Amino acid sequence: MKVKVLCFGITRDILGAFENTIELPEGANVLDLKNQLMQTYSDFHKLSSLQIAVNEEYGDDKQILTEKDEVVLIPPVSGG
Amino acid sequence: MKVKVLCFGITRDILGAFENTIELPEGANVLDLKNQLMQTYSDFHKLSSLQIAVNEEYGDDKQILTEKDEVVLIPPVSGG
Amino acid sequence: MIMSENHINILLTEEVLSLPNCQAFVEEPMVGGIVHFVGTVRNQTKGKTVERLDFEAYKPMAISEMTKIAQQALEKFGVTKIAMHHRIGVLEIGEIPVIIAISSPHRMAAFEACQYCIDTLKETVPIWKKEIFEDGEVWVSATP
Amino acid sequence: MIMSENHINILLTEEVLSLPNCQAFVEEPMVGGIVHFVGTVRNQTKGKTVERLDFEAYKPMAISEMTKIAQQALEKFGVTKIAMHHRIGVLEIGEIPVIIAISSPHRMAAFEACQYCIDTLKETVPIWKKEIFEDGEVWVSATP
Repeated sequence: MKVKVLCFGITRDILGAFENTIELPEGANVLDLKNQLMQTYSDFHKLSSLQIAVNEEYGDDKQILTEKDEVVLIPPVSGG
Repeated sequence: MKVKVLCFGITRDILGAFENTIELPEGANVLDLKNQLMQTYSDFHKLSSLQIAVNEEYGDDKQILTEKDEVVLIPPVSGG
Repeated sequence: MIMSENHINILLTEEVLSLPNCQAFVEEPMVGGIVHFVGTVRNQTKGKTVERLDFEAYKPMAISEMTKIAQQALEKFGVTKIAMHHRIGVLEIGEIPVIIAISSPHRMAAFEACQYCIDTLKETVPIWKKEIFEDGEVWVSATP
Repeated sequence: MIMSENHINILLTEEVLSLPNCQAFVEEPMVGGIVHFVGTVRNQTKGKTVERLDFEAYKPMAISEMTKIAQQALEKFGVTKIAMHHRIGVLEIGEIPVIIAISSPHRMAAFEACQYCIDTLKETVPIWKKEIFEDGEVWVSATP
């Protein structure tokens, strides 16, 4: 399946674009997405942390993704 | 000696005036003034505390008073 | 927490933030103390001169996370009203990226709730800032 | 502590206090966080309706005690600037008797210093308030 992934902060610099389409096996979960990103882009290993938001909520590793989800990469936040 | 004593807050209500002249023995200290006030005005016994400022600083009980000092009664403060 | 909605004012904007607006929102006759935290852009970080900051946010989620923090603070500390305003875009030295205003019958709860809100905002709200130096730029906290 | 004078702004006045003025005094390029405490007149005390408050001060000593507190806070917490404004006279419900503004490179010190200043002000500064009720008036804290 093709999942649309939005990238903020340093993750946009790593992927090179804000909006990206990532090919994942049907039934893949958040952890699968993280692992695939780590394999494809070695710069992800440098980050202090990486969270994935699914439909505007922080998702845990086991959350299953679908093509309809809004998936967002959340590198370490630094508001305030 | 005659010491001029200024009264704020509830102490003004007790003495009945802002500015008062109190007769004290030569060489009297802050504690002597407190004791004399307690004897003369029984309402002082109701106060949570009574401090005496001498020339704009809190005075301790042993501080000697003179006629030239600015002596001020400081009942419990409640600023803010 | 429908009830709490009238007690919470969240703003995420590219416009200049207003301390008087935050103060006005949290004022109430039952309130005895108001605590504001005002963040300002510092001219240096770890001894290096900062020229400006550039803030970006994942807007809908930043607003919902800020709202959650305010709701938690209302419940946890029993305070009365909370305004939480965050600015995004390019900010110069001395400008204000964040204001958190909290009112309460008693001041201790307002101090504690205000610290809780700014600490938690910096941990969980999807907002990012890039420090812009004379010779480059860095996403804050991105790497260890 | 001559050096600290530029870092301290003390005001005792019968005029309305200004939060923006306090904010403006403590702003500095090296500052990352500003904490304000704003006291407001509550409409009740121990369940009884308050109509208004009447504040008086032993002015010269109130100013010198406020200055001492600010100097202590600068040294104790390493904060940058402190504005401490107190109003006297009759204040209606919702009006502001006190503002304490503190700026600091790091926010924790500003929160701690602000709490220290308001706590100490309420203990040592010769200012008194009378609560005015529908049926009488009481000097606050005068008796146990």
